[in-house]
Amino acid sequence: MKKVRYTSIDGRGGFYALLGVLGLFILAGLGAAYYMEHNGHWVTGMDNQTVWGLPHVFAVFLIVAASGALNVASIGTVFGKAPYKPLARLSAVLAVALLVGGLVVLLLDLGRPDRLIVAMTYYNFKSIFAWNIILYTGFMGFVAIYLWTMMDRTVRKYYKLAGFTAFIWRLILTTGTGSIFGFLVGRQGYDAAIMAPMFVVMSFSFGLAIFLLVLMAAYDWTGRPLGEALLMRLKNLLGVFVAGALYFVIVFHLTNLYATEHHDWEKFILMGESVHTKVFWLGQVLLGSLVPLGILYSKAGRSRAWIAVASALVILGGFATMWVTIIGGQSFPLVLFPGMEVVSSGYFDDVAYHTYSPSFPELVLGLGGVAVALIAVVVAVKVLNLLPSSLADADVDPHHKG
Amino acid sequence: MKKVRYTSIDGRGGFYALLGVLGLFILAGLGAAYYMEHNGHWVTGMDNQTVWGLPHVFAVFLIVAASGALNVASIGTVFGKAPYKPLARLSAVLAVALLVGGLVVLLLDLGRPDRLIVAMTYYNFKSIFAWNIILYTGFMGFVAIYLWTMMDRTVRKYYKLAGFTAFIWRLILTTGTGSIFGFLVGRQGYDAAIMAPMFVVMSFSFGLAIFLLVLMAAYDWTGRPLGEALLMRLKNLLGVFVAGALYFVIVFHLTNLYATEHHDWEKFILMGESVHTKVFWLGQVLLGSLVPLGILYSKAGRSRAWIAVASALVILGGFATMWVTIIGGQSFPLVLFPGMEVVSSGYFDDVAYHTYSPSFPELVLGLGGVAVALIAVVVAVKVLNLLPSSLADADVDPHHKG
Amino acid sequence: MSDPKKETMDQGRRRFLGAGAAAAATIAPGVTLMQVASAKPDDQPVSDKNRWGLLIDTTKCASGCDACVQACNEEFNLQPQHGPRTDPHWIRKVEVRDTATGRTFSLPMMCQHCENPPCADVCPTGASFRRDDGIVLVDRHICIGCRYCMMACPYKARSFVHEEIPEEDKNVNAPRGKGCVEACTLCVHRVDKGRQPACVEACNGDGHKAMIFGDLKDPGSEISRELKKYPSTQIRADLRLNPGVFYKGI
Amino acid sequence: MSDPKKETMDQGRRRFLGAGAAAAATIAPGVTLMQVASAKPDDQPVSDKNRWGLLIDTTKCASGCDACVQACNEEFNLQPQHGPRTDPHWIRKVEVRDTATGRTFSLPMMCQHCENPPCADVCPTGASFRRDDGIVLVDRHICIGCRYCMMACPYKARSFVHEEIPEEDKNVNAPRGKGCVEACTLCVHRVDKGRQPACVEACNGDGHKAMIFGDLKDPGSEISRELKKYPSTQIRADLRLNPGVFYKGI
Repeated sequence: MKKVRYTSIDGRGGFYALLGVLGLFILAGLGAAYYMEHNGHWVTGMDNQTVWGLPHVFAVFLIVAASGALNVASIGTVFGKAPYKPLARLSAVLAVALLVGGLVVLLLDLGRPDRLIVAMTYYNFKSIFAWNIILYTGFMGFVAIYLWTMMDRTVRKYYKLAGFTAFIWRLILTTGTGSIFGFLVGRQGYDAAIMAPMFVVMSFSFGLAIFLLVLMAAYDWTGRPLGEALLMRLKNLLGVFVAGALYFVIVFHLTNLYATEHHDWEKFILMGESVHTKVFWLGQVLLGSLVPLGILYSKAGRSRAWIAVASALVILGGFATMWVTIIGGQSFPLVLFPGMEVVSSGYFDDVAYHTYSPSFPELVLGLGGVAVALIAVVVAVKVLNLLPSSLADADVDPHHKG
Repeated sequence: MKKVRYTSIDGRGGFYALLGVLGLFILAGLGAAYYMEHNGHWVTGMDNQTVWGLPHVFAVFLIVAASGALNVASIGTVFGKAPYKPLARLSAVLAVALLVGGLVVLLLDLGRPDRLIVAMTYYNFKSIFAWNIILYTGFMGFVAIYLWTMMDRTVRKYYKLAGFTAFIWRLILTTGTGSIFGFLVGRQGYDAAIMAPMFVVMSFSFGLAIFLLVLMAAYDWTGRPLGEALLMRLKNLLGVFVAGALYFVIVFHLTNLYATEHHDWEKFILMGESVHTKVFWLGQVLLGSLVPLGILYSKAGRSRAWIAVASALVILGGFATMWVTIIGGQSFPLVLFPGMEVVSSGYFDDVAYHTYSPSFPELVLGLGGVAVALIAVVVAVKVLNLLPSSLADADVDPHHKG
Repeated sequence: MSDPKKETMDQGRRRFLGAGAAAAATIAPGVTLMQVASAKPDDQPVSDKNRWGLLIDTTKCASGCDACVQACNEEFNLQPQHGPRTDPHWIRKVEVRDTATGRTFSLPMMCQHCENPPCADVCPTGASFRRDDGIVLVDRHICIGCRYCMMACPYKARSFVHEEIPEEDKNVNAPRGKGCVEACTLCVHRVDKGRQPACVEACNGDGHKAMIFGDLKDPGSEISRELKKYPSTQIRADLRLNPGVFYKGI
Repeated sequence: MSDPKKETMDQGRRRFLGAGAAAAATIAPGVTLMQVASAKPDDQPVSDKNRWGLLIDTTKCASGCDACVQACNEEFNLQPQHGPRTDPHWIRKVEVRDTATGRTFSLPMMCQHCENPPCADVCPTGASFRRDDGIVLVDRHICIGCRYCMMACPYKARSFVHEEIPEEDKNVNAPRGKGCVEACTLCVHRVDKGRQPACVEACNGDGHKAMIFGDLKDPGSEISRELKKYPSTQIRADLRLNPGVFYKGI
């Protein structure tokens, strides 16, 4: 294996145009947040039945994908796979960028974002949410250190340790994110220990899909070589992760289907009239899982364009998954009286399901978070030596037969 | 890579002595089964509170380990890792042998083992148990075909397909085994979707530990070379699997600890006075997980003797896990009246927990099942060309630097 | 392959008596005419037009009284053999204390004859099944004794026959056999003759009158009218199994 | 870092009246002496010697009557603004039908003041908390409006303040503010003065007398004696949250 040379990208016109577009999205997102905060959340699609709306779909997706984006680095460092090592810097930066994007959305969607300092100083240690604040902060710190050990020869001896710590931390972090939902005892769609490992596997899938798209875009746009064998490795890995996530989804629903107490909930999600049923089957299962699997494991999987399509579909499926999990989970009314029906209620206990239509500002805020993540990556590859000048197969894999 | 040459082992005196000892265990097991069937189950430690006893602990452990033992073959075939390919034949044979051993115990512990034909002809397709009968039968069939494609050049073209089918089938099989418990809605210790993937990861761990011991014993006793690098790969993989299983155990208990409704159950398992608390902490967590992890990832992990110790501990931990899951799960009384206490009962509803002391015949039956599995492997390596004449690193790994 | 459920139902059907409601009334003292009227006429097949159920009033069920348990043991000749841990228990008395309020009450527990019985869901051979009229039974001829139903039942309502049943203890009211699982049959042999279950009869005969048997699908039956009028509870209602046994005063 | 819980409790303590039980009796018509006697004497600090709770008799709660809801809205000046989906609802009326028995009943739902409140478990800052005397509150000064408590509450008892509260609607009985979560306080401002919650007062004043307020830890209080004597239910008892609100006749 030749020594890998990392260089920053050239800042041509396209680069600044990209910065500009992303900047506009960020500005729009800030404006949307201000609008919602100023008026109060009644101007959004949210209400007292659906208290977490589209911004949470974006935020949780980005946070889950963040820890998954670090996997490429972890496979190199923790599991010692040489071909992944040159990708580690981009992987680490992308992970932090996605996390920041998600957290910005989460913060700006709070009822009182001005009380960030309260959230940082008052801790209820029984709250998995409070733990997550620590986990997010720690993730950024540990990944930054990890990146430092990759880039600075003087601290190279801590590289393994930093990589291992970041890997363990990211597993705990996504376990914490999944547990936000898994720990909710009162709702039919949550309250399941499987949510934590399911989110971990989903993070593998979403994070790698984003990484693949960013990697292909960066190498295509900067005209750097990107090896076929490396790409095949990554797309095969994506297939395994997508199948793994689908496995957890199947187990989750099958187990619910076995328990009579969950039949109403499953009927609502799997066979209901609400939009969530369509999003589940078309978005999460078909477009988000089966079609990408078909692409990745067929001959189409050898084409870069099709790998990009599969990655984009996995990301789409990720949003669908978060939609069904977060919005769908809230749409199903609380079961106050098992075995009985609420005939009438002063507060929507008697509906088949709660509806939620996202408002435009919520969408803009969510997209703003995506833009924050992307702009961070774009700036980072410009100012830091993150990308290997070449990812041609002969340059990354000691065993590659040219 | 040189071409791998598979040869059967020589049948010296030690071979027949081993056969004899295992045969005695099998005879004793059959005798124990006859004794229990003839007298009725009241002569065992089981009762109407603990209806699945030590035989189930053995049976479920063997069945779970069976599918895990196939993993070594799957890694070679499905994930294309060359160094694992020479191990595939032994892996497949061990998988079938363990399954047969487990099924024998399960069958002989039935109330009416004479009705095996009923179990094979009457199916309730809503029963995960009925599904498992199909899954077990199919597993043996698919693995046999898989083995055939490995050993017969004329059907070599179906090797990939057979390996992939067997891999998917084994995942479904262990999902089914875990779901036997996960689907039990009425008991505090079960009723959780996470049981299925937890059993899958545990199967990786138990199966590989048994494989490692069998491999090392076979190559040591027959004086064949077994490469250091190969062994390091396998022991590192074992470490990952043990850590993975521990992760699921932690998530399972943490989620329960968050839900007030599960506090009594968690208190019983984690801090109770029953034997299950000791078996959990000492057997499952300490000896079965932490100590092996310590061995495998420390300098001791480079020694064959210590790898053997770690593998043996993982197996011990596996039995502890099955004990806590199966016996512990039944020990905790059913919650008939949430929030109320049963003051007195005509049928043990008022106890803190149900006790169970295995009888000697139950132990003998369980060991008989282990002997069935082992004798099948021993005979197979004698009559079939299963073991490569050399597993020296240079012979198995194309990239190995001598 | 013959359908085991059908067989068992046919057996039940074949075993009816020529005499109808009047005969039942004389056999079962303390049974009101209303209750008898709600039982299945003998010449009708088992159908989902009925759902047999029980309503148990815990405020009338006397602590310490086990007349229902005695009657059940007698009806099916359930004899103690090697100790309570393995002896059959088709019905048992339970005393409960509400820890939040300090209130205590007493009740009999038995098979709750769920509409969605987990025992039948998990049974690999279909030996555990639910008759069209809601009675949950074990077909002892195809039970392989795997005991998965006992793992699945949330009420510990089932017993495994741990030992040989002496010839003299064998009973025509329900076939029983070593190595199989058994449970309360809601006295299906009586119900099919238009009679009350033995436990209900005993509770009435005893003067407590804490148990009402009847057809949950007949709006005019005493049990339906009581259920509609007064609050009642199904045990572990959160599992949504919709048991056919209801309790008042829990 | 000061302890927010302590602060709120101190505020509660400071707000007591000089007059005791007698004052409460005149303020709250229809309240019996027994009930007043069970309320906290004004000069005692909040302690875990009391646990305040409610007993709601659904057989007395009239379908269609929403006196309790009206009283609550008035007490806290909860004004409708942009529609029911986002308006605050601290208490609501619910009509329920038991699908198994056909029985119907009516009841008010509000914060159930759990002993193990999931809202407080999940709250990242500790803004949601349970006072020593069992009342579950939101400290609006450290609530960041994350709404995780609303995800966690099994009773949908909480409201998010979706809009600015007009100056003229602001109320001394509980501080409220845009972007924070709020819920039934069990009228802690009244309880701390030895009075009854507004909903209870209204229900009694209305003549239905379906609600009893009192100290669950005082065995002599009316609520404790009723609970010990008659069957009652906690909603979603299976979650083991041990709510302080009990219902009769569910």
